[in-house]
Amino acid sequence: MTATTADVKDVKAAPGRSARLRDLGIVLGVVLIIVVLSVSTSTFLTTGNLVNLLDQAAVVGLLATAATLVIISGSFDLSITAVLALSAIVAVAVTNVAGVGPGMVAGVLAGAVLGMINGIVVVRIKVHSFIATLALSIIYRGVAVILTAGAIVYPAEDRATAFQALSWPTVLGGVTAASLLFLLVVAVCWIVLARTTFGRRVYAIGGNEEAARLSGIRVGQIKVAVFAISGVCAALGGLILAARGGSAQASLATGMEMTAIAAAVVGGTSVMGGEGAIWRGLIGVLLITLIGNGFNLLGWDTIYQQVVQGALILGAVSLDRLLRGRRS
Amino acid sequence: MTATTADVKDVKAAPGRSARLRDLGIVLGVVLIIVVLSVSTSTFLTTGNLVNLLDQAAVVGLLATAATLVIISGSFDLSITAVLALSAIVAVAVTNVAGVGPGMVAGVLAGAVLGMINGIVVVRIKVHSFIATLALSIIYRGVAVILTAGAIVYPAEDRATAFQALSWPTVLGGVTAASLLFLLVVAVCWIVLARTTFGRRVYAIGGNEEAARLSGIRVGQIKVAVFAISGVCAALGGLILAARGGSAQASLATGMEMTAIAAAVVGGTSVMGGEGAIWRGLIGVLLITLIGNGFNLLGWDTIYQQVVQGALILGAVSLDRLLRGRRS
Amino acid sequence: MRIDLEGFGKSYGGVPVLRDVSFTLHGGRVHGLLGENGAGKSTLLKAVCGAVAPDTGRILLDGRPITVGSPRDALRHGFTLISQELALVPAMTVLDNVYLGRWRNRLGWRDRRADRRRFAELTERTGFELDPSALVRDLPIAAQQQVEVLRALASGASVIGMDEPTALLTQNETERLMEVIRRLAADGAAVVLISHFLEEVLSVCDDVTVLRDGRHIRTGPAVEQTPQSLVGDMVGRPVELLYPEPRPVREDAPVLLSARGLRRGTAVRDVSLDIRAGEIVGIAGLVGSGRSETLRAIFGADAPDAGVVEVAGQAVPAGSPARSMKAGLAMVPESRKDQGLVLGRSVRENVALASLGTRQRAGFVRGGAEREAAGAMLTGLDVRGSDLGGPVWTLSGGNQQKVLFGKWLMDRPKVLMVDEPTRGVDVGAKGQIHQLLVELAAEGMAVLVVSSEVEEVLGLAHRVLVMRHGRFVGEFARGRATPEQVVALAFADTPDTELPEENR
Amino acid sequence: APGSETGTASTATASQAAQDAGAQKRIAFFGFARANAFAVATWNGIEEYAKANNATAEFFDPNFDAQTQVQQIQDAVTSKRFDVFIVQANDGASVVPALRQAVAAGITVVAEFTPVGTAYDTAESQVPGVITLVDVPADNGKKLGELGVEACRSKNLDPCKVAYLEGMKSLPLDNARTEAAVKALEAADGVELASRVEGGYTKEGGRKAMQDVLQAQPDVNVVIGSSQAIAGAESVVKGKGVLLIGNGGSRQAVKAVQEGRWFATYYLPEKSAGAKAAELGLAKARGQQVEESNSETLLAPNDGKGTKEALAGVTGEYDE
Ligand SMILES: Nc1ncnc2c1ncn2[C@@H]1O[C@H](COP(=O)(O)OP(=O)(O)OP(=O)(O)O)[C@@H](O)[C@H]1O
Ligand SMILES: Nc1ncnc2c1ncn2[C@@H]1O[C@H](COP(=O)(O)OP(=O)(O)OP(=O)(O)O)[C@@H](O)[C@H]1O
Ligand SMILES: O[C@@H]1[C@H](O)[C@H](O)CO[C@H]1O
Ligand SMILES: [Mg+2]
Ligand SMILES: [Mg+2]
Repeated sequence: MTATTADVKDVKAAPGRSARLRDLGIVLGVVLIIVVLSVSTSTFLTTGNLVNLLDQAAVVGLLATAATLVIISGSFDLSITAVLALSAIVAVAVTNVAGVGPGMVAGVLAGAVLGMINGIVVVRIKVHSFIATLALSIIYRGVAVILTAGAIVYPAEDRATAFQALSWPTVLGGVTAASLLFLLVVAVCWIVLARTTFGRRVYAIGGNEEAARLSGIRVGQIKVAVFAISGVCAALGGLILAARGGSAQASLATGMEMTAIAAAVVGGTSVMGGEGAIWRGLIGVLLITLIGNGFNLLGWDTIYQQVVQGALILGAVSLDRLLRGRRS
Repeated sequence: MTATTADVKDVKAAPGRSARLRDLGIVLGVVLIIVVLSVSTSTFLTTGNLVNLLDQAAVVGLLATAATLVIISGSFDLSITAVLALSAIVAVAVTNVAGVGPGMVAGVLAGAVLGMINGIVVVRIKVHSFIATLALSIIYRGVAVILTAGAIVYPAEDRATAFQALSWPTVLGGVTAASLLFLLVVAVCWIVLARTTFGRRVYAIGGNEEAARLSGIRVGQIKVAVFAISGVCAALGGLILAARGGSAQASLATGMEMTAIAAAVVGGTSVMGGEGAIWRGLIGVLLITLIGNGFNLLGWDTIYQQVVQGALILGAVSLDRLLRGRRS
Repeated sequence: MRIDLEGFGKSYGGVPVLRDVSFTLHGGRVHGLLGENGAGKSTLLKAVCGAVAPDTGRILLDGRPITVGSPRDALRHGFTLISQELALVPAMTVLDNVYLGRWRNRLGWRDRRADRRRFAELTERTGFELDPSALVRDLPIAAQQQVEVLRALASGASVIGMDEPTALLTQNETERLMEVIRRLAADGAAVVLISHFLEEVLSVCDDVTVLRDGRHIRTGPAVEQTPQSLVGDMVGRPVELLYPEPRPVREDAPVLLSARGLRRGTAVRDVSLDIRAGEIVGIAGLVGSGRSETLRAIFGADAPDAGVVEVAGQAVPAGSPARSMKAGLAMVPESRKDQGLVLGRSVRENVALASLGTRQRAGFVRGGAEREAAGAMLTGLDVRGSDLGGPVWTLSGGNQQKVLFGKWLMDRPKVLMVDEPTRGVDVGAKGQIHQLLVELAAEGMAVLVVSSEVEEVLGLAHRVLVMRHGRFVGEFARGRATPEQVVALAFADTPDTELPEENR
Repeated sequence: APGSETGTASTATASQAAQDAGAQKRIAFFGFARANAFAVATWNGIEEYAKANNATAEFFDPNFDAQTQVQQIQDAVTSKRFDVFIVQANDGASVVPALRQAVAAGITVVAEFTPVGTAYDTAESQVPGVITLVDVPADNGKKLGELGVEACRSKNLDPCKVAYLEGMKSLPLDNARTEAAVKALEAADGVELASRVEGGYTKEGGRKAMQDVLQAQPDVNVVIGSSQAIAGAESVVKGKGVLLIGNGGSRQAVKAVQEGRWFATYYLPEKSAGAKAAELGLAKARGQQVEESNSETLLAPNDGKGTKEALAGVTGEYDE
């Protein structure tokens, strides 16, 4: 009996620490870029720029958080930006009827409901989430067009200022309310995923849905909840965009879902599900935002921007991959 | 309790046949739409319209074929439309230097080479194909912008007509050369996938890469080949678009990769890999093209178009799902 | 406690796999469930535990009918299942898997420490030594099997179905599990045990039920049965239960497989071996002793850190299964689900997969030839159940194993390495596989067998190597060792002075 | 070769058109997207004009997708339900073959806003038989550049640092516009093009670009970009005395100029342009002679250069 134990012990020689460090390959990539930018520009490491960076990252960051969560649970949510647009429109409409507070609440509720619809379609009809959320996103954008007749919608004159509250800088060094909201949501999602049994269930479902089901986990309910959270994150993104622009429209944030998913995956969350972390999505967003920011600060010819952007993303991901090593 | 149970089973139909039939759920959906359109419009079932339909399906069809192949092999190729654009630009450039024939060949070769680069990055650096091809597609588009300086490029005056040959109608009832090329490529890919040892290996890798590797399949080589074929299909799509427009530009077919992937998946190819068929991709393309075509012919208020479109896609996929039944 | 199973029936695609099966389980008793591969054992147990929906059938718990629509329902009634195909979350830790979905929490917050405490008690009780923070996907498959067992125990269920839990365990782990089972029964639980090891069943079970072709054949006290009588019920005719005698190796037989100084990490530390044409060599050892890793290193599934492999005198390039196969090596891997089969593809495609090159014309698969060759192979191995065109995952576990085995015999290799070749295979078919291995050797193949069943290794091989800590620590010629001696050597807890520092 | 039959087809149509002049006509509008306020303004102009002139109109929504738009044009030819096409092309090069088909089928085609073809420096029709009412990108860019120079001069800034927020780097139309703007700026003495970044067509994009520009060039004097991007930039440069120039004539842009928050905007009355396109199309379909090549700036005050004086009394015709 001791022999088996010995086997286990001597083979598993302290992998913990080094594995942890190796997991941080992508962080290394981001740190490298930060160092380069700090050294080569005088403007990068200014409070102003950092406040900007955070503000720029807020909406994609919320969407990437949603994407990370859903991907970990083993699904895809391609509808996040459609949900974002529709929720923002709902928020404006309700603001006009009942005031800014109810408008915001209605926007968030709309996000939750649309997310639940996604979840229910995926769970009930068992259509793969990739295609289900794609079809639903077409529907949501269509509904948004119908609701607005294709026009831009605004909160009434007297409510316009309050409606834009999320875009205001706060006393915290000028960091915008949107940035704070973003950080808050990320913190909550991070903790929920890493520390609660709900979070564990999400990982279990993403890692092996059948095993989860056999262990009595209510797979359907958890999935619907995950999509609902995704919808709420998207709606919050919509509120921020609407606050910044002082308006909403059906085409809001078109195409940004791919950036968000890319950020999630760039950060190191596995598209196969069951692995990843919210902070990884954040790192991905940071990387993508940084590259754009750096380019603009450096004043390089924008004609090379895309090539460099793609190459940096590939480089960072490769570094991550190499450090983490392969698994068979 | 003895007799009843036994009876239930014997009543059921033979398994093989009904399983095959159940696989055709999505076909049923498409047939339904065709019947409805034939009955409710006088224009749908005209040669002209069918010729158009085929022509419209050609480029997405080529891309969906590429997507289906890559997805079956267990990967994703998000770079197909970037490859399409870059290949088309190469074709124009080489046409101007060396003539239309060499230009076309160069375009196809460019597609093959770009595809191989995709494959090599995925195989060597072991970055997940989703993110690798996304980053590479940004690079390819960037290269296209650099090559064209962001402008439209055309073949020289005297070669312009020949360059557009693919867009001409042929003697076969006015079906365009592009349509014929598309049908040819589909037929070849279909046969390769369904009948050759290469096809078998592709399915095996997509279904269980480790098992495939341990069965002596050279996984890396096959993957690179699959991406190369995907690149060639994309390049052919690029040649068709360039022929139609008589020019090429860096933004050609932006976003169409999602339509192509959607078509592949709508047709019933599993995003998990190892399952699916070229004809399924075709059915998906047909479905999506038909919905658009029908809408355009029927003259319904287009404000509802997106909602109906999304709903029809969801409906067809659900039908497919319900008929095929679930798998534990 | 009394559980009446009444009228269970299930068919797939119109083919019945369970026909009106009824019998009764009792709390405090261990109930063996026996039958050939594909007899319907797993299906029955899954139906009872809510994992599949039966077409007919109901459960009476102490006379009251209960509804079991899902695994969750089943758990609520105290039913749990250790499934034959491991159902674990590979990317999660052992601890997470053992308490999957039932983690201790305070208001939703995970209480990992409480789970660790529970885990310590559990391993204390079972004697299974597992690192709770190891990722399941890094564990050898036998250790994964132990995780499944722990999970079932952790659920605190009173009706526990165990579907071939010992198929992968070595003798001493099996014995520990048997003790655990006896204790569970003593505490009042009803345990259903599916196993193809008849001695094991007879030693631990109070009652046995035999299924054949989905039909209930008999239920009765185990003491009235012998292995022979059980086999008679299962197969419907008497069957020989002896190991076939391998033909002696010819004096002048050439060495077909030669490995020198193989090393890979800490799992394979210094392995050298020679196998001659016609020779069957067995490797015995404990879980994690490095047997599978040795086979993988020889085959090139993993690239070794050092060492050379030669087949028939020709060096084999390291680290490439494709090149190893070209040189004449073949390996039946230990995990059919992860390494062996493409579950979603058809039986025929799977059998043909490792030998596609031999039945092609200009790159095209010769369909007729393939159908014929695959059909012959599968008939020879007695694979039953579904048509060749159906996906391989619809086959019963034992039949899947036969498909896997068949895949590697389609091209006659020079050297055949088999890792747990009869895992989950029924007695009859097991005999056939043994017979086949002996015949293949007689035809001049070199055969290397790894099995956790010491009897199997001893019964088949000309020579048995015992492995410990990634090294061979002893060798027995045929007939020169008892199972007890082999196990003792595999266990010998001599301080291993050669262990490098960093591995302590 | 395709297109050669155009001549005969259009004469045949002309006589037929003469016959049913005065009969009800049907217009198909192929706009950028239903979810685009600019396209909806065009649509409103078309619809109103059609209603008032014995015609019906339908909006085909490609949702910004160039290839979908091509299919819609093809299908509309097939459906034989329309006499007039008004095409606001997402990609001027892609729609050419489909428009040739339409012309060949005897349909009157008006290219609105986007030049159809591959030349972005002319209002001349590039497809035989197609009437144009376009905003020539090169002219547009030139005027933006000139407005930039005017802005510099208005404050006697020398040197004067200008930031240009480009549309999208991958769109040839945008690049043609940018090139012309840059040329006009660089031609002026004392004007320095300090920054060129992608600003895109959303407030979000403009805001982000502006934040970065300000970090790199804190002393920028003039910023030029799409009206949406400039609206986004405005919140970032508030109170910094930066002169803003937008490209686009939305109500918000016009109001910003009138209130002095922006220096100027390139103004086109888009709803009127829709009506004008309908007018041109219906007239031709009814057998009347119309001017083949038209620049949209004809409809605008001061050739589109929307300074405070030029825009006095003007309200924009769409929201953004
Ligand atoms: N999902 C399914 N679809 C079709 N056939 C199935 C399915 N599941 C099981 N079967 C068939 O049901 C029969 C009984 O299978 P089961 O797994 O119950 O056998 P078993 O007695 O457990 O065999 P083994 O000893 O090999 O594990 C087999 O013929 C198998 O092919
Ligand atoms: N209980 C355990 N916990 C964690 N890792 C283990 C354990 N046992 C073995 N290992 C791992 O297994 C590897 C060697 O196992 P291998 O699969 O070669 O053993 P084996 O003798 O074939 O046993 P098995 O019967 O499990 O196949 C070692 O590298 C080690 O990582
Ligand atoms: O600014 C204008 C518009 O607002 C329109 O959305 C498209 O073209 C741009 O030039
Ligand atoms: Mg079984
Ligand atoms: Mg092993």
